[in-house]
Amino acid sequence: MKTTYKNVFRDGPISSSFIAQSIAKHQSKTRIGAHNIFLGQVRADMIDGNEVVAIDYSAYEEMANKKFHEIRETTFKKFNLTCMHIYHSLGMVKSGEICLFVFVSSPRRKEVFKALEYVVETMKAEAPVFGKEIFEDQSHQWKINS
Amino acid sequence: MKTTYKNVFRDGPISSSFIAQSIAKHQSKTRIGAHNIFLGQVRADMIDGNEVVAIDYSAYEEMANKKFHEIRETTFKKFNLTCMHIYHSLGMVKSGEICLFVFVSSPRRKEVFKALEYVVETMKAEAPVFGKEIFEDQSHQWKINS
Amino acid sequence: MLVEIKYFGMLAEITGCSSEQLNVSIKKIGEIKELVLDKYPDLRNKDFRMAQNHELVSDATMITGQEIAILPPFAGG
Amino acid sequence: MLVEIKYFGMLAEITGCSSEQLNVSIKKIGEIKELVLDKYPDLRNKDFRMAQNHELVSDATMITGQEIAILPPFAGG
Repeated sequence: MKTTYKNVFRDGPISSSFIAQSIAKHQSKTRIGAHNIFLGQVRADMIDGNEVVAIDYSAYEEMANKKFHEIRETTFKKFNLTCMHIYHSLGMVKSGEICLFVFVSSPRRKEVFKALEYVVETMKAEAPVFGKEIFEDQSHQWKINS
Repeated sequence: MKTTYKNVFRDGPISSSFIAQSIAKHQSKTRIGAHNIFLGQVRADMIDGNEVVAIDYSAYEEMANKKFHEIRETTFKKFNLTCMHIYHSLGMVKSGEICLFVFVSSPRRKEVFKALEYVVETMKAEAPVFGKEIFEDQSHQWKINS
Repeated sequence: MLVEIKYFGMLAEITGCSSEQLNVSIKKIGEIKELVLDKYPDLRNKDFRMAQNHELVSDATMITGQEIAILPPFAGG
Repeated sequence: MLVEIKYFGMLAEITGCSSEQLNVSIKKIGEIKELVLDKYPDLRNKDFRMAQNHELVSDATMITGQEIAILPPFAGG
Protein backbone atom coordinates (compact mmCIF):
# COMPACT_ATOMS: atom_id res chain seq x y z
CA MET A 1 0.00 0.00 0.00
CA LYS A 2 1.34 3.41 -0.92
CA THR A 3 0.71 6.35 1.39
CA THR A 4 0.25 9.68 -0.31
CA TYR A 5 1.53 12.77 1.49
CA LYS A 6 0.54 16.39 1.00
CA ASN A 7 2.42 17.90 -1.92
CA VAL A 8 4.60 20.81 -0.84
CA PHE A 9 5.88 21.52 -4.35
CA ARG A 10 4.75 24.34 -6.60
CA ASP A 11 5.74 24.85 -10.22
CA GLY A 12 7.97 27.87 -10.62
CA PRO A 13 8.49 30.76 -8.19
CA ILE A 14 6.25 31.42 -5.18
CA SER A 15 4.48 34.73 -5.74
CA SER A 16 4.00 37.47 -3.17
CA SER A 17 0.25 37.32 -3.82
CA PHE A 18 0.22 33.62 -2.91
CA ILE A 19 1.98 34.54 0.36
CA ALA A 20 -0.54 37.33 0.99
CA GLN A 21 -3.47 34.95 0.47
CA SER A 22 -1.91 32.51 2.88
CA ILE A 23 -1.56 35.26 5.52
CA ALA A 24 -5.11 36.52 4.94
CA LYS A 25 -6.56 33.02 5.46
CA HIS A 26 -5.27 33.06 9.03
CA GLN A 27 -7.30 36.08 10.10
CA SER A 28 -10.20 33.85 11.08
CA LYS A 29 -7.90 31.93 13.46
CA THR A 30 -8.19 34.31 16.37
CA ARG A 31 -6.19 32.20 18.84
CA ILE A 32 -3.05 33.07 16.84
CA GLY A 33 -0.92 35.88 18.26
CA ALA A 34 2.26 35.49 16.21
CA HIS A 35 3.24 34.40 12.73
CA ASN A 36 6.77 33.79 11.53
CA ILE A 37 7.55 33.44 7.85
CA PHE A 38 10.76 32.34 6.18
CA LEU A 39 11.28 33.05 2.50
CA GLY A 40 14.17 31.66 0.50
CA GLN A 41 15.06 33.91 -2.43
CA VAL A 42 17.37 32.91 -5.29
CA ARG A 43 20.60 34.91 -4.99
CA ALA A 44 22.43 36.24 -8.03
CA ASP A 45 25.72 34.82 -6.75
CA MET A 46 28.83 35.66 -8.74
CA ILE A 47 30.95 32.53 -9.18
CA ASP A 48 34.26 32.94 -11.06
CA GLY A 49 32.86 36.05 -12.70
CA ASN A 50 29.71 34.30 -13.89
CA GLU A 51 26.38 35.38 -12.43
CA VAL A 52 23.62 32.98 -11.32
CA VAL A 53 20.47 33.99 -13.20
CA ALA A 54 18.21 31.16 -12.02
CA ILE A 55 18.05 27.88 -10.14
CA ASP A 56 16.32 24.93 -11.76
CA TYR A 57 14.91 22.88 -8.86
CA SER A 58 14.16 19.19 -8.98
CA ALA A 59 13.32 16.75 -6.19
CA TYR A 60 12.81 13.13 -5.31
CA GLU A 61 9.23 14.17 -4.79
CA GLU A 62 7.74 11.12 -3.05
CA MET A 63 10.58 11.02 -0.52
CA ALA A 64 10.64 14.80 -0.07
CA ASN A 65 6.90 14.97 0.59
CA LYS A 66 7.27 12.14 3.10
CA LYS A 67 10.13 14.02 4.81
CA PHE A 68 8.13 17.24 4.90
CA HIS A 69 5.27 15.30 6.45
CA GLU A 70 7.59 13.89 9.14
CA ILE A 71 9.11 17.32 9.82
CA ARG A 72 5.60 18.68 10.21
CA GLU A 73 4.63 15.95 12.71
CA THR A 74 7.83 16.42 14.73
CA THR A 75 7.47 20.20 14.75
CA PHE A 76 3.92 20.05 16.07
CA LYS A 77 5.13 17.69 18.83
CA LYS A 78 8.07 19.91 19.80
CA PHE A 79 6.40 23.33 19.67
CA ASN A 80 3.00 24.77 20.56
CA LEU A 81 1.89 25.73 17.04
CA THR A 82 -1.55 26.46 15.67
CA CYS A 83 -0.61 26.18 11.98
CA MET A 84 2.31 25.32 9.76
CA HIS A 85 2.71 25.48 5.98
CA ILE A 86 5.65 24.66 3.71
CA TYR A 87 5.91 25.30 -0.02
CA HIS A 88 8.93 24.70 -2.24
CA SER A 89 9.40 25.52 -5.91
CA LEU A 90 10.16 23.03 -8.66
CA GLY A 91 11.58 24.05 -12.03
CA MET A 92 13.03 27.43 -12.93
CA VAL A 93 13.19 30.19 -10.32
CA LYS A 94 14.98 33.34 -11.42
CA SER A 95 17.29 35.34 -9.16
CA GLY A 96 15.23 37.61 -6.94
CA GLU A 97 12.30 35.20 -6.98
CA ILE A 98 11.12 33.13 -4.03
CA CYS A 99 11.72 29.35 -3.97
CA LEU A 100 10.81 28.46 -0.37
CA PHE A 101 7.97 29.63 1.86
CA VAL A 102 7.68 28.34 5.43
CA PHE A 103 4.92 29.74 7.61
CA VAL A 104 4.34 28.93 11.30
CA SER A 105 1.73 30.40 13.65
CA SER A 106 1.18 30.15 17.39
CA PRO A 107 -0.63 31.88 20.22
CA ARG A 108 2.82 32.99 21.49
CA ARG A 109 5.84 34.52 19.79
CA LYS A 110 8.58 32.54 21.56
CA GLU A 111 7.28 29.37 19.94
CA VAL A 112 7.29 30.63 16.36
CA PHE A 113 10.94 31.73 16.43
CA LYS A 114 12.15 28.32 17.64
CA ALA A 115 9.77 26.37 15.41
CA LEU A 116 10.58 28.25 12.21
CA GLU A 117 14.33 27.85 12.53
CA TYR A 118 13.87 24.17 13.35
CA VAL A 119 11.72 23.59 10.27
CA VAL A 120 14.01 25.45 7.88
CA GLU A 121 17.22 23.80 9.15
CA THR A 122 15.69 20.31 9.22
CA MET A 123 14.16 20.73 5.80
CA LYS A 124 17.49 21.86 4.31
CA ALA A 125 19.27 18.84 5.82
CA GLU A 126 16.68 16.14 5.16
CA ALA A 127 14.56 16.93 2.10
CA PRO A 128 15.94 15.51 -1.16
CA VAL A 129 15.68 18.66 -3.25
CA PHE A 130 18.31 19.51 -5.87
CA GLY A 131 19.21 22.82 -7.43
CA LYS A 132 20.95 23.47 -10.71
CA GLU A 133 22.41 27.00 -10.72
CA ILE A 134 22.10 28.43 -14.20
CA PHE A 135 24.65 31.10 -15.17
CA GLU A 136 24.18 33.99 -17.56
CA ASP A 137 26.29 32.17 -20.19
CA GLN A 138 23.90 29.17 -19.92
CA SER A 139 26.50 26.99 -18.20
CA HIS A 140 25.49 25.49 -14.87
CA GLN A 141 26.68 23.99 -11.60
CA TRP A 142 24.91 21.99 -8.90
CA LYS A 143 24.10 23.85 -5.70
CA ILE A 144 25.15 22.37 -2.34
CA ASN A 145 23.59 23.65 0.91
CA SER A 146 26.03 25.15 3.37
CA MET B 1 16.94 71.35 16.70
CA LYS B 2 14.49 68.49 16.50
CA THR B 3 15.50 65.35 14.64
CA THR B 4 12.73 63.63 12.75
CA TYR B 5 12.85 59.86 12.51
CA LYS B 6 11.17 57.56 10.02
CA ASN B 7 7.57 56.93 11.04
CA VAL B 8 6.92 53.23 11.69
CA PHE B 9 3.26 53.74 12.54
CA ARG B 10 0.33 52.96 10.30
CA ASP B 11 -3.31 53.79 10.97
CA GLY B 12 -5.33 50.65 11.63
CA PRO B 13 -4.42 47.05 10.76
CA ILE B 14 -1.57 46.08 8.45
CA SER B 15 -3.06 44.39 5.39
CA SER B 16 -1.77 41.24 3.72
CA SER B 17 -1.56 43.16 0.43
CA PHE B 18 0.76 45.71 2.07
CA ILE B 19 2.96 42.81 3.21
CA ALA B 20 2.88 41.31 -0.30
CA GLN B 21 3.96 44.62 -1.85
CA SER B 22 6.80 44.86 0.62
CA ILE B 23 7.98 41.35 -0.31
CA ALA B 24 7.65 42.04 -4.04
CA LYS B 25 9.80 45.18 -3.77
CA HIS B 26 12.73 43.02 -2.64
CA GLN B 27 12.86 40.95 -5.82
CA SER B 28 15.20 43.48 -7.41
CA LYS B 29 17.64 43.02 -4.51
CA THR B 30 19.35 39.94 -5.87
CA ARG B 31 22.02 39.72 -3.14
CA ILE B 32 19.29 38.64 -0.73
CA GLY B 33 19.00 34.90 -0.08
CA ALA B 34 16.70 34.84 2.95
CA HIS B 35 13.83 36.88 4.32
CA ASN B 36 12.32 36.47 7.76
CA ILE B 37 9.02 38.09 8.64
CA PHE B 38 7.34 38.43 12.01
CA LEU B 39 3.66 39.30 12.18
CA GLY B 40 1.86 40.14 15.40
CA GLN B 41 -1.83 39.30 15.21
CA VAL B 42 -4.45 40.46 17.73
CA ARG B 43 -5.61 37.44 19.73
CA ALA B 44 -9.23 37.01 20.80
CA ASP B 45 -8.15 36.23 24.37
CA MET B 46 -10.86 35.22 26.80
CA ILE B 47 -10.40 37.07 30.10
CA ASP B 48 -12.87 36.25 32.89
CA GLY B 49 -15.35 35.07 30.26
CA ASN B 50 -15.08 38.26 28.24
CA GLU B 51 -13.57 38.08 24.74
CA VAL B 52 -11.07 40.61 23.35
CA VAL B 53 -12.56 41.90 20.09
CA ALA B 54 -9.90 44.54 19.32
CA ILE B 55 -6.87 46.37 20.61
CA ASP B 56 -6.79 50.16 20.41
CA TYR B 57 -3.11 51.07 20.02
CA SER B 58 -1.55 54.37 21.01
CA ALA B 59 2.08 55.40 21.33
CA TYR B 60 4.44 58.09 22.48
CA GLU B 61 5.17 58.48 18.80
CA GLU B 62 8.27 60.70 18.82
CA MET B 63 10.01 58.53 21.40
CA ALA B 64 8.86 55.28 19.77
CA ASN B 65 10.12 56.34 16.34
CA LYS B 66 13.43 57.33 17.93
CA LYS B 67 13.65 53.91 19.65
CA PHE B 68 12.81 52.11 16.40
CA HIS B 69 15.55 54.12 14.71
CA GLU B 70 18.06 53.10 17.41
CA ILE B 71 16.98 49.44 17.22
CA ARG B 72 17.47 49.60 13.48
CA GLU B 73 20.99 51.04 13.83
CA THR B 74 21.99 48.47 16.45
CA THR B 75 20.53 45.59 14.45
CA PHE B 76 22.47 46.56 11.33
CA LYS B 77 25.65 46.70 13.44
CA LYS B 78 25.05 43.33 15.09
CA PHE B 79 23.89 41.34 12.06
CA ASN B 80 24.76 41.14 8.38
CA LEU B 81 21.46 42.41 6.97
CA THR B 82 20.60 43.83 3.57
CA CYS B 83 17.24 45.33 4.57
CA MET B 84 15.03 45.82 7.57
CA HIS B 85 11.50 47.22 7.88
CA ILE B 86 9.24 47.71 10.88
CA TYR B 87 5.57 48.77 10.86
CA HIS B 88 3.25 49.04 13.83
CA SER B 89 -0.45 49.84 13.92
CA LEU B 90 -2.06 52.76 15.73
CA GLY B 91 -5.75 52.88 16.56
CA MET B 92 -8.20 50.01 16.35
CA VAL B 93 -7.01 46.57 15.25
CA LYS B 94 -9.63 43.83 15.45
CA SER B 95 -8.86 40.30 16.61
CA GLY B 96 -7.41 38.30 13.71
CA GLU B 97 -5.89 41.43 12.19
CA ILE B 98 -2.18 42.24 12.04
CA CYS B 99 -0.70 44.98 14.26
CA LEU B 100 3.05 44.43 13.83
CA PHE B 101 5.12 43.64 10.74
CA VAL B 102 8.88 43.19 11.05
CA PHE B 103 10.81 42.20 7.93
CA VAL B 104 14.54 41.43 7.76
CA SER B 105 16.56 40.26 4.76
CA SER B 106 20.11 39.01 4.37
CA PRO B 107 22.30 37.10 1.95
CA ARG B 108 22.34 34.26 4.54
CA ARG B 109 19.59 32.59 6.54
CA LYS B 110 21.44 32.26 9.88
CA GLU B 111 21.53 36.05 10.15
CA VAL B 112 17.82 36.62 9.61
CA PHE B 113 16.71 34.26 12.38
CA LYS B 114 18.92 35.95 14.97
CA ALA B 115 18.18 39.46 13.74
CA LEU B 116 14.41 39.06 13.64
CA GLU B 117 14.14 37.72 17.16
CA TYR B 118 16.43 40.48 18.40
CA VAL B 119 14.33 43.19 16.76
CA VAL B 120 11.00 41.85 18.00
CA GLU B 121 12.17 41.32 21.59
CA THR B 122 13.94 44.69 21.79
CA MET B 123 11.01 46.50 20.25
CA LYS B 124 8.58 44.93 22.73
CA ALA B 125 10.82 45.94 25.65
CA GLU B 126 11.82 49.44 24.54
CA ALA B 127 9.18 51.02 22.32
CA PRO B 128 6.57 53.08 24.20
CA VAL B 129 3.48 51.60 22.58
CA PHE B 130 0.29 51.05 24.56
CA GLY B 131 -2.64 48.75 23.90
CA LYS B 132 -6.17 48.99 25.20
CA GLU B 133 -7.87 45.60 24.94
CA ILE B 134 -11.51 46.13 24.03
CA PHE B 135 -13.96 43.42 25.12
CA GLU B 136 -17.19 42.39 23.43
CA ASP B 137 -19.21 44.17 26.16
CA GLN B 138 -17.27 47.41 25.36
CA SER B 139 -15.35 47.32 28.64
CA HIS B 140 -11.57 47.42 28.38
CA GLN B 141 -8.27 46.67 30.11
CA TRP B 142 -4.72 47.78 29.39
CA LYS B 143 -2.46 45.19 27.82
CA ILE B 144 0.94 44.43 29.39
CA ASN B 145 3.61 42.56 27.42
CA SER B 146 4.71 39.28 28.94
CA MET C 1 10.94 76.69 34.69
CA LEU C 2 8.01 75.66 32.51
CA VAL C 3 7.95 71.92 31.74
CA GLU C 4 5.55 69.97 29.61
CA ILE C 5 4.39 66.66 31.05
CA LYS C 6 2.75 64.01 28.87
CA TYR C 7 0.63 61.09 30.07
CA PHE C 8 -0.04 57.93 28.12
CA GLY C 9 -2.35 54.92 28.06
CA MET C 10 -3.91 53.95 31.36
CA LEU C 11 -2.17 56.87 33.09
CA ALA C 12 -3.82 59.44 30.85
CA GLU C 13 -7.10 57.72 31.70
CA ILE C 14 -6.39 58.35 35.41
CA THR C 15 -5.14 61.93 35.07
CA GLY C 16 -7.89 62.81 32.61
CA CYS C 17 -5.39 64.69 30.49
CA SER C 18 -2.72 63.72 27.98
CA SER C 19 -0.50 66.75 28.41
CA GLU C 20 -0.08 69.67 30.78
CA GLN C 21 2.41 72.42 31.51
CA LEU C 22 3.77 72.87 35.01
CA ASN C 23 5.77 75.82 36.28
CA VAL C 24 8.37 74.32 38.62
CA SER C 25 11.33 75.54 40.64
CA ILE C 26 12.66 72.05 41.32
CA LYS C 27 15.74 70.33 39.89
CA LYS C 28 15.28 66.55 39.65
CA ILE C 29 12.97 64.14 37.87
CA GLY C 30 12.16 62.48 41.23
CA GLU C 31 10.69 65.78 42.37
CA ILE C 32 8.47 65.95 39.29
CA LYS C 33 7.33 62.43 40.14
CA GLU C 34 6.35 63.49 43.70
CA LEU C 35 4.56 66.52 42.36
CA VAL C 36 2.57 64.42 39.88
CA LEU C 37 1.73 61.76 42.49
CA ASP C 38 0.47 64.48 44.84
CA LYS C 39 -1.69 65.89 42.08
CA TYR C 40 -3.02 62.46 40.97
CA PRO C 41 -2.95 60.11 44.01
CA ASP C 42 -4.46 57.27 41.93
CA LEU C 43 -1.13 57.00 40.11
CA ARG C 44 0.54 55.81 43.32
CA ASN C 45 -0.35 52.17 42.85
CA LYS C 46 0.43 52.17 39.13
CA ASP C 47 3.58 50.92 37.49
CA PHE C 48 5.21 53.62 35.36
CA ARG C 49 8.52 54.95 34.05
CA MET C 50 9.55 58.48 33.17
CA ALA C 51 11.20 59.84 30.06
CA GLN C 52 12.81 63.20 29.37
CA ASN C 53 13.55 64.29 25.83
CA HIS C 54 12.45 60.82 24.57
CA GLU C 55 14.87 58.88 26.79
CA LEU C 56 14.06 56.94 29.95
CA VAL C 57 15.43 58.70 33.02
CA SER C 58 15.80 57.97 36.74
CA ASP C 59 14.68 59.98 39.76
CA ALA C 60 18.20 61.45 40.05
CA THR C 61 18.24 62.89 36.53
CA MET C 62 18.33 66.69 36.34
CA ILE C 63 15.36 68.45 34.77
CA THR C 64 16.45 70.13 31.54
CA GLY C 65 13.20 71.81 30.53
CA GLN C 66 12.66 69.34 27.72
CA GLU C 67 9.49 67.29 27.40
CA ILE C 68 8.82 64.83 30.22
CA ALA C 69 6.60 61.79 29.79
CA ILE C 70 4.99 59.43 32.28
CA LEU C 71 4.82 56.00 30.65
CA PRO C 72 2.79 52.94 31.65
CA PRO C 73 4.04 49.41 30.79
CA PHE C 74 4.81 48.96 27.10
CA ALA C 75 2.53 46.71 25.09
CA GLY C 76 3.64 46.90 21.49
CA GLY C 77 3.26 44.09 18.98
CA MET D 1 15.03 -9.76 -7.92
CA LEU D 2 14.06 -6.81 -10.08
CA VAL D 3 14.88 -3.46 -8.44
CA GLU D 4 14.22 0.02 -9.70
CA ILE D 5 17.08 2.50 -9.28
CA LYS D 6 16.50 6.24 -9.54
CA TYR D 7 19.16 8.89 -10.12
CA PHE D 8 18.80 12.58 -9.28
CA GLY D 9 20.40 15.92 -9.97
CA MET D 10 24.04 15.88 -10.97
CA LEU D 11 24.09 12.08 -10.72
CA ALA D 12 21.37 11.68 -13.34
CA GLU D 13 23.46 13.99 -15.50
CA ILE D 14 26.38 11.56 -15.19
CA THR D 15 24.42 8.35 -15.67
CA GLY D 16 22.39 9.86 -18.49
CA CYS D 17 19.25 8.27 -17.09
CA SER D 18 16.88 9.08 -14.27
CA SER D 19 15.62 5.58 -13.65
CA GLU D 20 16.49 2.02 -14.60
CA GLN D 21 15.57 -1.51 -13.61
CA LEU D 22 18.25 -3.99 -12.64
CA ASN D 23 17.82 -7.71 -12.18
CA VAL D 24 20.02 -8.59 -9.21
CA SER D 25 20.78 -11.65 -7.14
CA ILE D 26 22.52 -9.70 -4.38
CA LYS D 27 21.30 -8.94 -0.84
CA LYS D 28 22.68 -5.64 0.44
CA ILE D 29 22.52 -1.98 -0.51
CA GLY D 30 26.35 -1.84 -0.51
CA GLU D 31 26.33 -4.39 -3.31
CA ILE D 32 23.94 -2.24 -5.35
CA LYS D 33 26.33 0.65 -4.81
CA GLU D 34 29.27 -1.38 -6.18
CA LEU D 35 27.21 -2.48 -9.14
CA VAL D 36 26.21 1.09 -9.94
CA LEU D 37 29.78 2.40 -9.51
CA ASP D 38 31.04 -0.30 -11.88
CA LYS D 39 28.44 0.68 -14.43
CA TYR D 40 29.08 4.45 -14.07
CA PRO D 41 32.72 4.93 -12.99
CA ASP D 42 32.29 8.72 -13.03
CA LEU D 43 30.11 8.41 -9.91
CA ARG D 44 33.15 7.24 -7.91
CA ASN D 45 34.36 10.74 -7.07
CA LYS D 46 30.87 12.08 -6.34
CA ASP D 47 29.29 12.52 -2.95
CA PHE D 48 25.99 10.65 -2.71
CA ARG D 49 23.65 8.85 -0.33
CA MET D 50 21.24 6.01 -0.99
CA ALA D 51 17.58 5.63 -0.10
CA GLN D 52 15.30 2.61 -0.18
CA ASN D 53 11.54 3.01 0.01
CA HIS D 54 12.05 6.77 0.61
CA GLU D 55 14.34 6.37 3.62
CA LEU D 56 18.09 6.84 3.75
CA VAL D 57 19.88 3.50 4.16
CA SER D 58 23.42 2.29 4.79
CA ASP D 59 25.53 -0.21 2.88
CA ALA D 60 24.54 -2.92 5.36
CA THR D 61 20.79 -2.54 4.77
CA MET D 62 19.09 -5.52 3.13
CA ILE D 63 17.55 -5.02 -0.29
CA THR D 64 13.77 -5.38 -0.06
CA GLY D 65 12.81 -4.97 -3.69
CA GLN D 66 11.40 -1.51 -3.06
CA GLU D 67 12.54 1.55 -4.98
CA ILE D 68 16.19 2.52 -4.50
CA ALA D 69 17.46 6.07 -5.10
CA ILE D 70 20.94 7.49 -5.51
CA LEU D 71 20.90 11.02 -4.08
CA PRO D 72 23.42 13.84 -4.53
CA PRO D 73 23.82 16.53 -1.82
CA PHE D 74 20.53 18.22 -0.90
CA ALA D 75 20.09 21.84 -1.92
CA GLY D 76 16.55 22.85 -0.98
CA GLY D 77 15.53 26.36 -0.04
